[in-house]
Amino acid sequence: MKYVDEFRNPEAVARLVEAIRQRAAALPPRQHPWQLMEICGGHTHTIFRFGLDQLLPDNIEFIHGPGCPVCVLPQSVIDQAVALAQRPDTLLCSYGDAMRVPGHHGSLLQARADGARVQVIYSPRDALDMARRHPDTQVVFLAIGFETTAPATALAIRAAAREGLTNFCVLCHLVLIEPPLRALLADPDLRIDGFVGPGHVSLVTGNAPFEFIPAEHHKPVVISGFEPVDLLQSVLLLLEQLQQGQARIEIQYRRVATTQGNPGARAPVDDVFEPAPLAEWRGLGKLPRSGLQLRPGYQAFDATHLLPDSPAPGTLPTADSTTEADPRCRCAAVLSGKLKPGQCPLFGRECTPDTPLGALMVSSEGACAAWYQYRHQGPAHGAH
Amino acid sequence: MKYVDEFRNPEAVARLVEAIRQRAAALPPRQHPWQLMEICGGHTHTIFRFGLDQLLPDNIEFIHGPGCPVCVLPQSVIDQAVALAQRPDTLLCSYGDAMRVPGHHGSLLQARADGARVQVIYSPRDALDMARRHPDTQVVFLAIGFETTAPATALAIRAAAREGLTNFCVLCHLVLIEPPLRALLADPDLRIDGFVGPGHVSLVTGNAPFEFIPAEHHKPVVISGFEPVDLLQSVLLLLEQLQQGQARIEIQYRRVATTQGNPGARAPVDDVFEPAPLAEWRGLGKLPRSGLQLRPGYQAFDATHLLPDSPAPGTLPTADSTTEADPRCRCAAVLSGKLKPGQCPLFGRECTPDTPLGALMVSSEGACAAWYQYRHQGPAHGAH
Amino acid sequence: MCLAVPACILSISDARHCLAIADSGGVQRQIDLSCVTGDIAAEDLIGRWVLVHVGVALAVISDEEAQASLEIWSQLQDLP
Amino acid sequence: MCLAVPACILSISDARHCLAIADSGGVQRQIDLSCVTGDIAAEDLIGRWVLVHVGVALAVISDEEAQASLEIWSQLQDLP
Amino acid sequence: MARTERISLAQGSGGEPMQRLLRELIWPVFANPILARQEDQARLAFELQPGEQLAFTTDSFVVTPLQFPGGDIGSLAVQGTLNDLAVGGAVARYLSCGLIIEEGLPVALLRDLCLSLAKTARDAGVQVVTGDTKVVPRGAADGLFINTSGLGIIPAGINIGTHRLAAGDSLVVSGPIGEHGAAILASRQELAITGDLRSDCANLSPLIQTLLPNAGLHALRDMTRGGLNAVLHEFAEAAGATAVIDESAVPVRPAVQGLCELLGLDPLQLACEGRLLAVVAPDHAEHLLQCLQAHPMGQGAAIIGRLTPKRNVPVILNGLYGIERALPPVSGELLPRIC
Amino acid sequence: MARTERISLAQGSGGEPMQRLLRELIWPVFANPILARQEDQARLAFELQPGEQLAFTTDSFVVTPLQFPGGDIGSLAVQGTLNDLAVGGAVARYLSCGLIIEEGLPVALLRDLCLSLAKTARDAGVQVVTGDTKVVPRGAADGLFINTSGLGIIPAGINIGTHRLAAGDSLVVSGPIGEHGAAILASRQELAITGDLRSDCANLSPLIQTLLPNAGLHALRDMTRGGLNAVLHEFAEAAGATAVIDESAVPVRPAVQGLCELLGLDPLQLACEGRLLAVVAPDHAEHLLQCLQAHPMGQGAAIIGRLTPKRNVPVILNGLYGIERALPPVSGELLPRIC
Ligand code: SF4
Ligand code: SF4
Ligand SMILES: [Mg+2]
Ligand SMILES: [Mg+2]
Ligand SMILES: [Mg+2]
Ligand SMILES: [Mg+2]
Ligand SMILES: [Mg+2]
Ligand SMILES: [Mg+2]
Ligand SMILES: [Mg+2]
Ligand SMILES: [Mg+2]
Ligand SMILES: [Mg+2]
Ligand SMILES: [Mg+2]
Repeated sequence: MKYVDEFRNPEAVARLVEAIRQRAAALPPRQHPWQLMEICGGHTHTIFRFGLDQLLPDNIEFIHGPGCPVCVLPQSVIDQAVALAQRPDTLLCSYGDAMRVPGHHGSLLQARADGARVQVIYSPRDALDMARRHPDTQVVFLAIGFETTAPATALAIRAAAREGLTNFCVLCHLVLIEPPLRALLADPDLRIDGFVGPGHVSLVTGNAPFEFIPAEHHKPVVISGFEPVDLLQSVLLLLEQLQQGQARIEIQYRRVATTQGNPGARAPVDDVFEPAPLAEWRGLGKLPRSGLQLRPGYQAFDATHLLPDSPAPGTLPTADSTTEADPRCRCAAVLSGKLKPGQCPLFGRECTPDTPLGALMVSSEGACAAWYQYRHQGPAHGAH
Repeated sequence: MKYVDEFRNPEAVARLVEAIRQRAAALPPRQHPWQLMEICGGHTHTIFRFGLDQLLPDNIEFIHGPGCPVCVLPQSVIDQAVALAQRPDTLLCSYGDAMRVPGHHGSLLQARADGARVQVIYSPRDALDMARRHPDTQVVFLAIGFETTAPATALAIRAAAREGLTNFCVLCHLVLIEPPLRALLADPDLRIDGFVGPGHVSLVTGNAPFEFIPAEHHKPVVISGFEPVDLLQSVLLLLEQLQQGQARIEIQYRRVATTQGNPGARAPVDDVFEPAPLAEWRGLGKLPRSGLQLRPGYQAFDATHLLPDSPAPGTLPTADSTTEADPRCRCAAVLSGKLKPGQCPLFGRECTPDTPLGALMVSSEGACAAWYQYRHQGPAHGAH
Repeated sequence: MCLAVPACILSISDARHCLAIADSGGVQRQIDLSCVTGDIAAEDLIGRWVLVHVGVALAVISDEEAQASLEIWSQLQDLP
Repeated sequence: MCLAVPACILSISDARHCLAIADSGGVQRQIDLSCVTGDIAAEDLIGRWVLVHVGVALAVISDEEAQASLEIWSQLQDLP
Repeated sequence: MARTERISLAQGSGGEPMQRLLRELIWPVFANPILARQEDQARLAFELQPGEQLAFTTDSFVVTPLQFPGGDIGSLAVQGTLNDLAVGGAVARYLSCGLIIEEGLPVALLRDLCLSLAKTARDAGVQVVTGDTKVVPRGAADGLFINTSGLGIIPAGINIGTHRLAAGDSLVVSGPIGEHGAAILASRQELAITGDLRSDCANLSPLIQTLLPNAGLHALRDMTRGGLNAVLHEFAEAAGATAVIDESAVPVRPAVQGLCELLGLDPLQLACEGRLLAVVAPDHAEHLLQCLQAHPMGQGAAIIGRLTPKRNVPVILNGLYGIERALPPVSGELLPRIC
Repeated sequence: MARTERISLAQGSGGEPMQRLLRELIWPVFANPILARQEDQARLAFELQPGEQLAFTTDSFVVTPLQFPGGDIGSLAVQGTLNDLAVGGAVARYLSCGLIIEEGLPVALLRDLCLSLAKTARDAGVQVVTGDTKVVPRGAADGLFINTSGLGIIPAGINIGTHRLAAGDSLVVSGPIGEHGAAILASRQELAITGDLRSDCANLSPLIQTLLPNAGLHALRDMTRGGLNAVLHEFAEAAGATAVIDESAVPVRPAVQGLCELLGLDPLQLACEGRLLAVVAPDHAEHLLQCLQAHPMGQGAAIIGRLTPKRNVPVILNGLYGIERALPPVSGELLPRIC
């Protein structure tokens, strides 16, 4: 596929790896490796799928960040989605990613097995089509995602408003990338040296959400594409900045991302949504102004009205929050690069992709899930 | 079964047949046989099932009357039921009998095969239970029947009103026995000599609907039970009256029927229903005051409100009436005893129980259907 | 029309709504007694036979009348 | 997060709602162009490549930048 | 979480959850060395002696409810297929088992039904040697459907079938009719009927083995959908004859008759799952009846009529009062009547 | 009335409407003298030579939609079962056919699907000798389910199976993978995807017949649910070995890859219905590959890896850049991803 195959070219990869090796060797020597956090789960996926971490020299290490909207989905949102799906007249539409995420009373997959109506869709527009085709069914779209995914949701809501569709609404858990990064970087023990920035968020937002990283924490950021060549180029660019003691935002993913982002994608979002005072994150707790909520003019599309104990309109669901299901969970330490997934006492034992206990085991993009699937299949095979 | 087996006793039947033979022989001689009309399809069923007509002497003949609520159901009511069943949120509950009756666009069975929601029930209470169990579904009960069946419908509607059930309503085609009998007897050519009265209507109504027969037409009526012994006793009683030139109402079915009927069964009907100005009958056309409609206080339970071109509240459905689907149909002549079913040119050819064209082929209680099933299986086997 | 079957009242299942369990030839179903409790209390119908149509008892069966009916034919042999 | 794929615009399927048919590696799906038609008319995107996420085109791919990106590694052999 | 453990679509995916379902539930239940090889096909070291024939049959079972008085879909799925082998004179040897499971079926129920299937097979001395398990989404099936196919051997010298039917033959049923159909109807929630109704479902092979030596035996059929009525029509048509039945000779249990009176149905149309109709030369009928009645499964057997030269209808009922009437074929779904 | 003629529940009742369905639609389509006897079981004058084994298999087919690019449920129901016989080295002879039809299925569609089934069987030289037809109410099935069971003969001397798998064996696929799964996914309305996607479904027997003479052939498997991934795990486990696959050697057509990129799926998990994995002694692998490539159905064949002595995981993928990673087993239903 164009713009894919070229960026997987083994020769390019080999040369980049060699360049990284040389550049890494030129870095000042120190005891622990240089840690680069890929913020986005998509990058984590590429790293594991192609084994990029194993191509890096010993003194360079990837740390897997919080940027997977599924991993950070709190149980309370799943609980609400399950409750809505169980309503007899309601069809809950969800991205496939959210189907396995466990709430307090099981996942959407389990709810469907128990009789709730749940439909996996690819695009918010597919949920809209469901509502159009089944006027007697209340269609609820479980809208999750970061800034990249918000425009599609906003466009669907605007289309529903334009058509006067009354049987379509949205259970909204759209979140923003900057607040969790700020929370992470506030940790005084954080050892991360540089950041691989999420290219698909950036092409919408531009550099804005990441500017505080060099500005306030003096760490470099490279906005990266998702193919191996992209990622390795980004690593190379980060190493260059580190070697030169620089800390600025660079864009590797220039074929789509710009400093300013895409205002055409932000416009529908700004029209339909406003920042929510608080949003809950699995593994991170509640973060102020970290989510989006429907503006007053779009309240009619808020699915929380259908819930029995509906919260005040316009607030993100926060009831009955548990940020971590199990106190032994070491997600926070893994997230901040202090522990490898396999070093969590639950890893591969109680916590597996089929029975995830922590946020990072939930989606195949989560650091622990990726580690489990590509490196191990359970503790019997040892920690590495 | 008690009150059933005794009344099928072969010895009793043999003695009754012999007594009838003797009594018939004593009747004044005449060219055509003495014709006794059993008003009720239930009697027709017993006659054919046990072959009672073949036990009668040659000068006594049964004529099969109009008393089958399914046979007389007009196509327009089926059309309405089908339209309601096709609504996505609606479940239509019907007695099994009405499932095969063809409307203009097929039967309820066909509608169900095409995707409409239809449930066969045994009692109106079962329809009510459906509404209770499925609060998100609009349950429509297709209420057909004569005076016998009206009380159960009335009780269900009263229960729904008491409980405040808003998802239960009734498509009502309850009809009365007297108007079609009056229409029949108004025919100056009618040759019928006496009537076997419908015991299960009578036990509700008492003698009232039949009093005009001896009074205005000087023909005897015997209210009869439904087992062979009942029917043959009734024939014997009719022959006695005929022999003696009498014409009065007698009750053979005294174990349940009385002159006054059951006021306890009429009370809920009077509470919920009132006579409708007009009702339509398949094969008989529109007859004044021949049906029941909901009283103003129970309008909320009228399913016709759900129909797109809902008629004025409280009128029986009469739109788009066709009293006979095919002009060649000879139902009227069969009903009045002028023709045997097999003499209709459509019988067993175009008109069969699977593809009924006339009213009398619709239900297994109809004269033509009974004739077809028990005597023939198509024209290939000849007319007898 | 109006298929109705004799059934023997076994018990009152819901006194408030006048519902009973009745047996017809070995099968049981809930039926509504409210049309036949004008002159007789529901409990007093236990053990009595009623005639049931679409789940509603429409008459209490008179055993005397039934026997009388059955006696007619036994007298018939004396017929002339 | 945010799986996005390059797709080539084949045709405009619904001009009023800014919908187009796009091809990704031989499979076609309807996508929404309304986020990328600020500077360019929908019809002018036919034959161009966009990046699609959950059915919405979020960026027009700059082929020049892509080529530039790819040239970096061919220059790498000259690296010290 | 006190969720009922339920079957998920994942368990039909071909992956690990499905392997686990097979390993933990399906294979242990059916345990035998042929199945244990986990190949795509059972490999049977079959031997056929000269004159022996292989009998092969299939049936899908779609009964609702899945468990009913007297049996369940698991036992029925074995009995029905064994009966289809047995009525051809075959000795059953091997079964296949294809499960189509609706997402959401409680795992405990599935296990019970599979155990019932396996036990019924074991009791009959047959092995389930090959199988298939599919899971379909909620609403795409009705709990569980089971297909079984059966393999058996028809010994040399056995020659029964519709080709041997002849006018004059006697018609014998092995017991009271309609009990499976009545039990199923009553079990359906919407009719809310209870009573002394039990399915007659049974493996007829042991009974049939006692009948095969009868030289006058012409044909056997288990009466399933459409009941006695359907088999009479099938046999009459195959023989080019008319079946004449003495209505009062047909055994019907009181509760079945009661249900039929209540709902306006005809017991002759109700399904059986453990009754057969035997057609036998008239001079061998008494002996066949005695054989049937001597067996626990045939105690209620009765001679109910005979095949006669073809008349104007295929089946005639001779009623209580000696009047003959046509018995029309079953014309569709069984619908309760109110009139 | 311009109604589409649709299947009604009456046609599953055992009565006249069902007889008519069988007489007018089912039997003519499958016409053969064994089925024409209309007994409850097929009677097969089977002969087994010494050393021959009988192969017996069953599969239910529940594919949605019923017709898809490249095939339909009817052709698939034959191909799937024939493939399960063929991978054991058997020559297929007879099929059973159990239909479970949802009330409301258009009769014309049912006829087309049955014709397709019958044609596929005829083209493969097998007869459908016994069958069963059930109709279930609307909402109790998903249009049509078909079960087929198959009978075949494994010639003397054929000995392939998982018992012969050994570390060192080469792994060979017969063509590009995942095409059936991709075509089915794309056909589903809710994803609204079109493209150059056709099911690979095919009867593999002719291809397999050309492979059986290869003395190094150890085992064959058609890759169905769970795709190549599932068969690799099954074989690795059965062999007590680890399968090591060269990721870039696995043939995947561009449109299948495109669909996978779009939906975040892995082609190794997508079902095939006309591809096989062959396991062969390494010194016979080249010859097997040539045999495959010489046959029209095996033109895209490729050696994709080998069995190695057991390592810490059952299946290892050797990636584009020479990095090994575990290939986890399919963990459930295929769900499209957005992240
Ligand atoms: S193994 Fe589970 S609990 Fe432990 S860090 Fe990973 S996701 Fe969290
Ligand atoms: S055969 Fe049909 S059309 Fe003729 S009289 Fe009878 S019901 Fe009417
Ligand atoms: Mg069979
Ligand atoms: Mg059978
Ligand atoms: Mg059978
Ligand atoms: Mg299988
Ligand atoms: Mg269901
Ligand atoms: Mg198989
Ligand atoms: Mg298979
Ligand atoms: Mg297979
Ligand atoms: Mg069958
Ligand atoms: Mg369906």
